[in-house]
Amino acid sequence: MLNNAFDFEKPISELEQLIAELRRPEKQDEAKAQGIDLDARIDVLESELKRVMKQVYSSLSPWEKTLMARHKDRPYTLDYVRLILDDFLELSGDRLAGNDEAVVGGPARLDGAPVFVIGQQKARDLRERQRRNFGSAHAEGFRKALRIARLAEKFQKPLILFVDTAGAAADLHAEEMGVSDAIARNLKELAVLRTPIVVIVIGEGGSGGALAMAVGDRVLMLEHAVYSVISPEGCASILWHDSKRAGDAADALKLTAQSAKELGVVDTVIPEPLGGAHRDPVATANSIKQAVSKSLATLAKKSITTLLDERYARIRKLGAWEE
Amino acid sequence: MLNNAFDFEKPISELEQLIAELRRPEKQDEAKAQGIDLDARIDVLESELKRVMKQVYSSLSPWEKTLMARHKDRPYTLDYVRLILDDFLELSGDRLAGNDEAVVGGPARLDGAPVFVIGQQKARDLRERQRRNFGSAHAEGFRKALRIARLAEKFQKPLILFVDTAGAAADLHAEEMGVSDAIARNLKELAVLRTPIVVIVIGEGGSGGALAMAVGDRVLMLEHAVYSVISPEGCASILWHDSKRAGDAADALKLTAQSAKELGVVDTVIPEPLGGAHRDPVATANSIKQAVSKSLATLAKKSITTLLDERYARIRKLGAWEE
Amino acid sequence: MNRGSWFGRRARPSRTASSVPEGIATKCASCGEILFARDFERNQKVCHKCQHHHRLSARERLAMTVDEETFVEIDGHLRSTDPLQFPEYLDKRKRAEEKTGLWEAVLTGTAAIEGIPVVIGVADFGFMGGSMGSVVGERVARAMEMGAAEGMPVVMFTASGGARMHEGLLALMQMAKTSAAAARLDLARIPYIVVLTDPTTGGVFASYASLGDIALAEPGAIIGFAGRRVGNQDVGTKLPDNFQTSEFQFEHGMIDRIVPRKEMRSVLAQLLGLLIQAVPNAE
Amino acid sequence: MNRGSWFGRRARPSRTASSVPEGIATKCASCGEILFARDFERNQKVCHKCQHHHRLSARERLAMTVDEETFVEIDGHLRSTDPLQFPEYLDKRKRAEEKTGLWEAVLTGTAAIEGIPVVIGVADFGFMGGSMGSVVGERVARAMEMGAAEGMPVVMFTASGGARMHEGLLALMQMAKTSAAAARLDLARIPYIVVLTDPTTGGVFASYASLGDIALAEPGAIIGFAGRRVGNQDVGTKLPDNFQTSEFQFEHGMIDRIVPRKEMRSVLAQLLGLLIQAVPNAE
Ligand SMILES: [Zn+2]
Ligand SMILES: [Zn+2]
Repeated sequence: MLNNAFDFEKPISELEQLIAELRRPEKQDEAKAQGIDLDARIDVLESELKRVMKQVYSSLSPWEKTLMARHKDRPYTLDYVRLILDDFLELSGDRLAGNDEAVVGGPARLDGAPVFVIGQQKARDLRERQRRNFGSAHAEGFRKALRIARLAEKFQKPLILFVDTAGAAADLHAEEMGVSDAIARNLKELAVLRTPIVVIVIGEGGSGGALAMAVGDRVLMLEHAVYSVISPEGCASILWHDSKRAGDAADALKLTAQSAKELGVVDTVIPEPLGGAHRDPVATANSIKQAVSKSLATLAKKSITTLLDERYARIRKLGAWEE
Repeated sequence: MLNNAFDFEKPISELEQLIAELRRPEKQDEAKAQGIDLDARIDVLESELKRVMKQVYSSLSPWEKTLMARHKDRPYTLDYVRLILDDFLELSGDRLAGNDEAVVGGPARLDGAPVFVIGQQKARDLRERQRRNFGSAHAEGFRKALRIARLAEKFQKPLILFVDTAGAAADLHAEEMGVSDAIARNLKELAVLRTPIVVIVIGEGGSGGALAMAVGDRVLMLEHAVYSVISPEGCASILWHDSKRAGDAADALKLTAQSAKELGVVDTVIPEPLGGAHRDPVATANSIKQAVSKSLATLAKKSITTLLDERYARIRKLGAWEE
Repeated sequence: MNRGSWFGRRARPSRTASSVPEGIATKCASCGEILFARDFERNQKVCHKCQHHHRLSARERLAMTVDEETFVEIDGHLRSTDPLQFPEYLDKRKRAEEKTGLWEAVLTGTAAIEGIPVVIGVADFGFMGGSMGSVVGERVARAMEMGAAEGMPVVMFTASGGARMHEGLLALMQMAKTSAAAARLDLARIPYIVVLTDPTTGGVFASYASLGDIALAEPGAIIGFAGRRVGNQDVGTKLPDNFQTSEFQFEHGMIDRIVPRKEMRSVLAQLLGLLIQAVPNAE
Repeated sequence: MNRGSWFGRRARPSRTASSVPEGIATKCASCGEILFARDFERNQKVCHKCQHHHRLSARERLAMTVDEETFVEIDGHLRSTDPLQFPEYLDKRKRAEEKTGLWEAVLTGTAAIEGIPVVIGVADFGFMGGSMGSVVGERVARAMEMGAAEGMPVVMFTASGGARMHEGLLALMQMAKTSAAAARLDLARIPYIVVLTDPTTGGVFASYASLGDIALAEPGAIIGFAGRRVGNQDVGTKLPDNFQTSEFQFEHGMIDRIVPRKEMRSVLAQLLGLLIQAVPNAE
């Protein structure tokens, strides 16, 4: 059953409610008494539901994808870490000034093999959301990420990066602690970090704050995740001085996984279960795990020199221009 | 003439006052009128002055040296930078959180050849002393020093470190920003920094705060500078619960340049002009310059591998133990 | 890298060398002082009264920074496309081209500063707010690659509102591209000097503008991540008066020196001279 | 390094295994709870009521950390001298030796933690406040050099008031020595794990104790640079309640995890297992 349904999911939740209604014991008893074949009707409705769902979720608009990517039931980094990895041991602190809980990371095992994982971490309940600043990292968070990335390099373990943020923190403290410098430093250091890096955009890939933890050898992206230079709301305010036209801006920004793949920013779009990752986190996690394992297996065969040359070439070709 | 004379300098300042008195025009006229050979008397007094000075300054007690090292007219890092180097361009900031003015540094030229210089900076007037926290660096200062040291490494220029601090800052902000981590990081990184490093202890070498900028291939020390694990006052309070016994503690701590050389911590003691560096900053600067140039010339001939091996061996052998 | 055919080509002169036509006065954008064009130009567009450093076009900046006749544009042939078919993008770019006489928001090339050969990049805020799209990113990256390949120091004058929205994700990726190029430049031990000018914000400040070995800035320039407007929206936070200026960033350790415009050229020359000289301790 | 003759030697047992003789109770140093010796020992000297982690001797720490019978002391033959002929130093050291059954404030050796071979160092605060003189510095440095030479991870349990005043400048130099050894250990890519225990301050916190790849700490330990007394002297500064504790340092990014004593061994084993496994991407 669908919790927190969006407008575009109304036909789905109506069908789901109908089916649930028909499945109630009283309804079943009633039908039996009247000799009606309720199961057949439910079957019909269920195949209709499947049809509608396929139709709705395969033709989500960019704005609808944005809503999906921000869905509060959508699995977050630590959900996937728990589902995909074993033995995760969270590390903390930037060894400079603080411990930013908008970023989590540490060593873990993927099918027995040690890796390092780092991700941006949103949260559901209000207190945890505040503690994690809604997944928007300050300089301390980006610097923690870089510290852990360097441990991966030192110990020659592959690095997995989960991206899920509306963007970097943009408050006074962020500016005081040099959030721009921290983002830039990550972009620079990840580009030459001497270990394989696989990035997965799992939810919101918001601007520089997302990119600061999204430089790697392979960039994967969930089917309904978004990745954008600016939020649709921000874009709409700048373009039309009307943040309510976020839907139009989302169209213009081409922020879907499918567009990101066409633009060469993303290598692989990982399909989500029908209805989105939050409908089946375990299945989603399995898909991610398979894609990550496959990428790492390919990358493990490369020498560091080849790896870094290809990583550089991958970044270097991004963009559109005429010579 | 002696300004801000210490107790042990009283015989000197009395003689100096006497000589000054005899040199007054009225005295000269008076003597001439009376046919007295004042010049001869002045000559006698001056040679006596020289004798007394030699005696006093060659037999300073450790506590007297401590006072000399802290003398407010004693030249500070930037004084020597101005006197020894050309083209100094001060750099600022740790690229993390702040710009600590207790530490100064940047590129400059020594006899035309580019070098980098970093030092702890005390100050004379009250406002500047506050701005520079009396030469006691916070984490930001040590991190600025490391940033500049890494520029020296990147551009393969030798590094000159001036040490002059009562110790690292030990307040709430220092603790919040990880001053211990910053000191430790400098000790670690300077030990393997891939460029020649010459250290000069010019005034107070106070504990870990001094050491954090005193790791190098050669450690030079001015004749009346001090270098100690703890301030004499701090030591006296711990040992005898009486900070007024600082003199006894200074004796016990063996904190003079001469002792530091005997202990193998310092390679060369640079003589100061009679009466101390502040009596003739230019002459002191010249002595420092000669010693630094000589050290750098020797170090420049070594391969980086030899340099680092010898630097490590130099640090490794420090200490006293029986096997 | 193949840049043979255009390498020696001279860039065409700027169509609008100055916003103050000869013989006419303008008002200081900061203090309102009447500034006579000739004085204003002579004073490098710095207000003689309040020292406000007015924005410069890329051409103006080059003219007062590099040795006469030494600038040779590289990669001037690169042209933006409209990969997202973004609303109004082509129109806006056309207007920017006409206004600035440039094809893009940054000029890159080789030049000499007091005789020292450098690769130089100069942003032009007049061209769509100096925003970084594919061509800006590509030019900056190629300039850095040239510096690394030829062993020439790289100097970048920045002025930008950030990544160019109209190129979407591809604009964002220029942050990664320029930073990756900066990483390689760093590994090659080539000096990289950034000069932050008014304004440098967003994705440019959060990428190649923050990666200089040395960071200089003009006084009073707006320099920050999110722009003051965004910062101001924080609930209950009192912002310092100098929030997101050169001076604020200097206090917070992000800038080496704030250098008045009239000293910039000589400071750059001094710095370059100190960083490039012969190696005293080779491997 | 020549450590042949003493390498295989077993260290003598501690003379004072516990401050609470069998069968007698003691009071919790934090909450005053009466703690019966057997329970207290079984609970690893953690108060069952307030969870206060009481200090341990080096021998106690080893016993609850490494696999039984695996600890083999190295460099146990090193003896301090009195290079400064410092007042009362020899007497103090003699008393410390008698009290702790140790020759110095740190024990180093090889051992296994859940089967994983490590080089381990354990400080003993009971020996002159865990202060670092020449022998402590030398032992720590040699332990790290052994880790680098043998490819064994290094684990250091710290507890110290800082550098040992009585050895003057030579004590200070142990900060440089241990840090230089940590630098070489790092370059050799060997895991270096620090466990900060109560108290770790001064020159030890400002050298090898801060240089771990991973920093763990026991809860509620005093950890800081200058000691709370010094910090308190600041004029007009209100210190946070948890100033200079594990929790304060964790908040300020200096510690990876605060690990209760009863979990320390398994966390160490898990961590070591994650860091030492085979290399996936060789050059
Ligand atoms: Zn003005
Ligand atoms: Zn208790």
